Amino acid sequence: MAILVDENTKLVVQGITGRDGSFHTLQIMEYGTAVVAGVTPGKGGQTFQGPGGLGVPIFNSMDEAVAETGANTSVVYVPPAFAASAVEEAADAGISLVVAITEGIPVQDMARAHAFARDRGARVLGPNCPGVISPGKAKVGIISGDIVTPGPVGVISRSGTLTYEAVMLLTKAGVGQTTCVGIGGDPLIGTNFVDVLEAFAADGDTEAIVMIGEIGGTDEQEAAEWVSANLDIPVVGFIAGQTAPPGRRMGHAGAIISGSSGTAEDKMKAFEENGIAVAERPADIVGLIQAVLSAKFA
Amino acid sequence: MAILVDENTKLVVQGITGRDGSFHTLQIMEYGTAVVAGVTPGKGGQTFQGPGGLGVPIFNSMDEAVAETGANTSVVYVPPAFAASAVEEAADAGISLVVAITEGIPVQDMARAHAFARDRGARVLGPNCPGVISPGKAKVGIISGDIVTPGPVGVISRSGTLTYEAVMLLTKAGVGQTTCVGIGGDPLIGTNFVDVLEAFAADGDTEAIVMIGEIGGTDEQEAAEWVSANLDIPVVGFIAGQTAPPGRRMGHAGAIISGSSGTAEDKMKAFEENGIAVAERPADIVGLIQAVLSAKFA
Amino acid sequence: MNIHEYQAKEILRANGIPVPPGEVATTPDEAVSIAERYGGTVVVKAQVHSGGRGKAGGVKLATTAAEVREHAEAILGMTISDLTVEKILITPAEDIETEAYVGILIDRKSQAATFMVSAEGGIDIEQVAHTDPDAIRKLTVDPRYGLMNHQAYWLANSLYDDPALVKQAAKIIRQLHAAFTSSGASMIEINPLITTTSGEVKAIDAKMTIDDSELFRHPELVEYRDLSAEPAPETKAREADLSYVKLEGNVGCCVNGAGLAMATMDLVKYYGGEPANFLDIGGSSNPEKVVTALEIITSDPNVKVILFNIFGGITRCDDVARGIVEATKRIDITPPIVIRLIGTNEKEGLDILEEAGFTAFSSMDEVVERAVQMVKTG
Amino acid sequence: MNIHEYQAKEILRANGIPVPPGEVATTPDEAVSIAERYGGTVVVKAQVHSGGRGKAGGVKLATTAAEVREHAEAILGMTISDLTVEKILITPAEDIETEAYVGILIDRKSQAATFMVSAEGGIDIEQVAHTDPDAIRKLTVDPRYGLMNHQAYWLANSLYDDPALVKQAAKIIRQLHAAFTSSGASMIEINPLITTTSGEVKAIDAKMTIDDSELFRHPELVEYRDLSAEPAPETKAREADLSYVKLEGNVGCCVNGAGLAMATMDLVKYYGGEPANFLDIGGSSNPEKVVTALEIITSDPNVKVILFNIFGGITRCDDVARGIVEATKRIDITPPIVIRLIGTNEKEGLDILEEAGFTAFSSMDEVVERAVQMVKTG
Repeated sequence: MAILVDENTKLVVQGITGRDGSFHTLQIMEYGTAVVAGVTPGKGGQTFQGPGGLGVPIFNSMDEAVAETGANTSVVYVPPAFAASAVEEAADAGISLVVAITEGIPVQDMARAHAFARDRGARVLGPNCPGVISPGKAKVGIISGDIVTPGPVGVISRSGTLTYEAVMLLTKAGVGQTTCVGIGGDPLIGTNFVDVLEAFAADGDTEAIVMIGEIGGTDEQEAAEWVSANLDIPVVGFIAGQTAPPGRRMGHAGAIISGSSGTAEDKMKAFEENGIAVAERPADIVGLIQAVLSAKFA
Repeated sequence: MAILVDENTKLVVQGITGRDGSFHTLQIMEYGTAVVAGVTPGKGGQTFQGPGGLGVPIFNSMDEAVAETGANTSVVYVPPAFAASAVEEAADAGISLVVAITEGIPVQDMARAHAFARDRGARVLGPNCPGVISPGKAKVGIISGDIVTPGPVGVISRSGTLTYEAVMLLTKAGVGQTTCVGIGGDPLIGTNFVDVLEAFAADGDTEAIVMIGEIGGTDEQEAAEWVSANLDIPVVGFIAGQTAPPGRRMGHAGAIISGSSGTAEDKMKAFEENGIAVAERPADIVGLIQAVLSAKFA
Repeated sequence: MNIHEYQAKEILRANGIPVPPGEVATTPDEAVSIAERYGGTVVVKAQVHSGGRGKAGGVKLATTAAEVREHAEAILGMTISDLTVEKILITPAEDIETEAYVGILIDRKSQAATFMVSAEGGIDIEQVAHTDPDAIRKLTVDPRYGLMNHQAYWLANSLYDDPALVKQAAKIIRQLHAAFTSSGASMIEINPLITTTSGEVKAIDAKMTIDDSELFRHPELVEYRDLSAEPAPETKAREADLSYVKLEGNVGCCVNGAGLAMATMDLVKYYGGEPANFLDIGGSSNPEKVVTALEIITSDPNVKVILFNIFGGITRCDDVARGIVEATKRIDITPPIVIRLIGTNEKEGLDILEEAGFTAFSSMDEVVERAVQMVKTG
Repeated sequence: MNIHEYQAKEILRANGIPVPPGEVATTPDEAVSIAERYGGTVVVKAQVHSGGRGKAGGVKLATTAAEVREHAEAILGMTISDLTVEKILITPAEDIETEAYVGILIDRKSQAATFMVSAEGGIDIEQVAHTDPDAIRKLTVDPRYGLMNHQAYWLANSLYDDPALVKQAAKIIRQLHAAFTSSGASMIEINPLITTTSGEVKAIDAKMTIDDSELFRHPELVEYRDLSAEPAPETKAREADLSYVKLEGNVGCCVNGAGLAMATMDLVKYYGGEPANFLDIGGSSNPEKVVTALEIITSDPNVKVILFNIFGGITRCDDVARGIVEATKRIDITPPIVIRLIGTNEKEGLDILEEAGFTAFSSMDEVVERAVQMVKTG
């Protein structure tokens, strides 16, 4: 099994004719994911040329795209000024998972979009996230299909390239993944660690979890407590930003130590106190995961 | 039994120190209803002098009033400019029934207040309504306690004085009431005919219902269809405004025939088609009710 | 409160909606000089609170000064739905390619502002809603979110295929929503919303109703009230906080409460009479209000009898009785007065009336039947 | 983007919040002339993006021109939290009766703007939140409803007992919310909000952060950016759309992705080195961006080695390789460069590097260990 995306994913790409949208649509289609529609206002009726001569119909609105194709998932490659509106449009059209890749969406825009998506019962992943991939099943977003392989480990991360690093190391070591989820580097994200942990807990096939956090906020601390109270699956954690100074934004809008809150030290402590093995370096993740997996099957 | 208000009603009067608020609080208390608190911003700490030396504590906010007294119902005698906000405050404080007497609240204010009350799970009666009285049990609003008497008939009306007329005639004829509900003359009201009919249907003691409508909107038509599909209790109806010209507002903001929609003729037709006996004059209500009651017990 | 087309257009313009220029004239001379300033073909439009101005001959194209004068003379002073035209709007004629309909109003059922748009313009929306509902796209604006961007596009997509037009229309729809909320409207209709041959989207006619309950927030809109479009007694009633609507009958009605007032009119008809008016003196009426009410009723020469139907609740019977007595002292009332007076402070009220020589009924049917009888017997 | 107190006050004033007057001086002469214009006692306040200005001696009362000059001379040029004071605000001293705290910021957990208010003003709110949470009243503003009137009163009720003060505070709280939303802020703090002996509520200090992602909507706020308060390399990075934060070490880091960039810094430390900076070249970096990144890194004289850690995803390895080669041609780079380059278009990238005489690692640990070693061995 897998979480969030799988063989049943029917994807609409919002902003399919843009530079990023068109590039990644090709990659997503090459990975074998069903891209059933694209949306770009004003370009309805055109066709997006996918790999191998596959054409994807383009619609003016999500409403039409969903009505015509029965899509259940969307991915947003829309510029920041319009991206929150695209998330709202997807939720309003009945999409159940909206993956928002766009970075730099105004926070107040996203506050409303998150509220609206909750009201509509839609899950938002991101924004400012690399998306999600269930190896061998479906890829929605920008995580490369080349570095993943099917297997028993679930991966959750606030970061893009750091996820690649961890996943590549796992794959090289022969440890495959059920699903790799990038939850995003923004302060207001639609799906947090606990949400994804819950999904992994309900997934029959995930036998261990890698959780990659970073400075800023207290999402990791809450996740650690949730793990300790609710989860039977072993978790290995890593926190980026141990050397980050307070009060400075480290790339991600959400990666900032405010006052004394949100330090890597705090988060690592919370992991340890709640039974989550902490990797000192990304490279240590592999050994720790192998240890918990073999302990499980010992 | 009774609906909406009864012996368990613990009432807060919003705007208790105003002219209308203080006058009607006395009447409500004289009827024996438990007024546990009053709210007037800036007058917190004072005491309202009720009849017989009974003092009612005044609070600055609904939040405090509910926390201190466990009130479950409020009645709003606040001027139009602030009344929608008072409804929102009551709903936010956990009040389950907010009776809004005020006339002339801006419609767009009420649209938001109704949405907020729905989100908070509070029922709003009104605005621009005379309130509700369960004879012998509780009175919340401005319906006179002198003209009602306990008995088996439920009364629902969009109008104030016309309700008095009908209820007085019933009482004079020896036909008592479970509860009399004025739903209000505004275009956007929180509780409509169907809502009250549902409550009467669930009330064990209501054996017949009087439904008094007027021109404007199609609430009566929908109620008629609902009665026909769902209600076992006999209903007698009356519609005011058969001689009203189209396009003119007849006192109530909601009493206006727009184009060809909302005429008395339409509503009376809907009543007849759905098995609701239509009274030609207010005075005919009594005979029709007596007929359905005696048929029931024949 | 209904406002005129030219006023509604001022509000739309202030909210950024493209509306062609226009100026109001009250004389043919003014009309000609405005038209000459614009040059080219102009439209001369009657400014009255009524639909169907076109069919009534109140909207005319004019290409020459002589035509402008001719139409202005014909339209100024003409009667449309009982209203006399006192103002005309002169506006340059547009090069119309298509006509659409865009409206927003407070919808009772969804308890929120609701858009109705249709690619078929110049229509009677209510008519189309009945005969061809699929030609209308409807959207309720959730008051929690306001009008969302994608919703404006969803509406605009139903009007046009050309993306450039859709974009303009979506913007106009957002601006219309802003105009609606910021001016406390209960209805705004752009009909038609046109596209020009050069690809612009514009509002060339507009109707607008302001929620009376919002006027306290908008002193600038109160100025828009056209007293010449309102009969003098209604102005007087409004200023005294009474609800009054003139009708065609001869039984003058004075009632407390809107529902009871309507039921009283209906009962007049039931007993074979014709009500002369709707009049609700409201809840907490004082004697002075009753005096004003009687002044208004007696200003109608058709009134043959004056019928009071008072069921005291908040209204106190003694206040009403005092008002009646006071009015008979102050003004010369020719028609006979019949009174029904029960409820709060009933005894005190009856005493006051008795002392002034009036008697009162306690039943609504009795008093109404008596009033009708008095008209019939003269 | 942090803005200065005097700028935040301009925004608050524009939203109707009572804020005492004030003018900015950059020289003692200016300060004296402003103070003389106000007359009476004034406050001289350092304008730097830092808390704790009072404790650092950056806020002084002055009653005479000589005192104003003395304080202005002392404060201008002083260093507070590594920032040099280049501007001072001169503002009339207020007659303070009480001090309260009112702040609003985007809260991650509730995913919405959240107010925090406290009757204890002049405080460090974070500190109080830890030690005495009951002294703070918190309210999350539901983005669906905005700040409701009763909520503003609920907050204000916790600040004052006097109804007249509560009313003023509730209004200020509503205005603060309007300022927050209309300027795209992520944080505004009024600390303290004072009451004067004459019963007025006023904001006498303010801190404000604008959401960088909102700046495209607010060109007028972009003008508020104080380039003198930002190190030149950070300005350059921002303009090139790079994220750069200078640190104290000597291993210059150039990484794609914020998480990987932080992890790289951490790994430098793990292997016994000290990172010289955080630098994220972002997703779709082109060669030109890499050149700028190298210019920025080499402008730091502490840097002894330059470490590239690139995991190509959206970023293409060949683009980065081209940028490195281009930079070595255009600028004089003294520190040695060590490179890790894997992922999208890895082969093409490695070929370009090889041709230019570079070799690359494929493991992050290897490249970091090597970089640290190079620093140590000099």
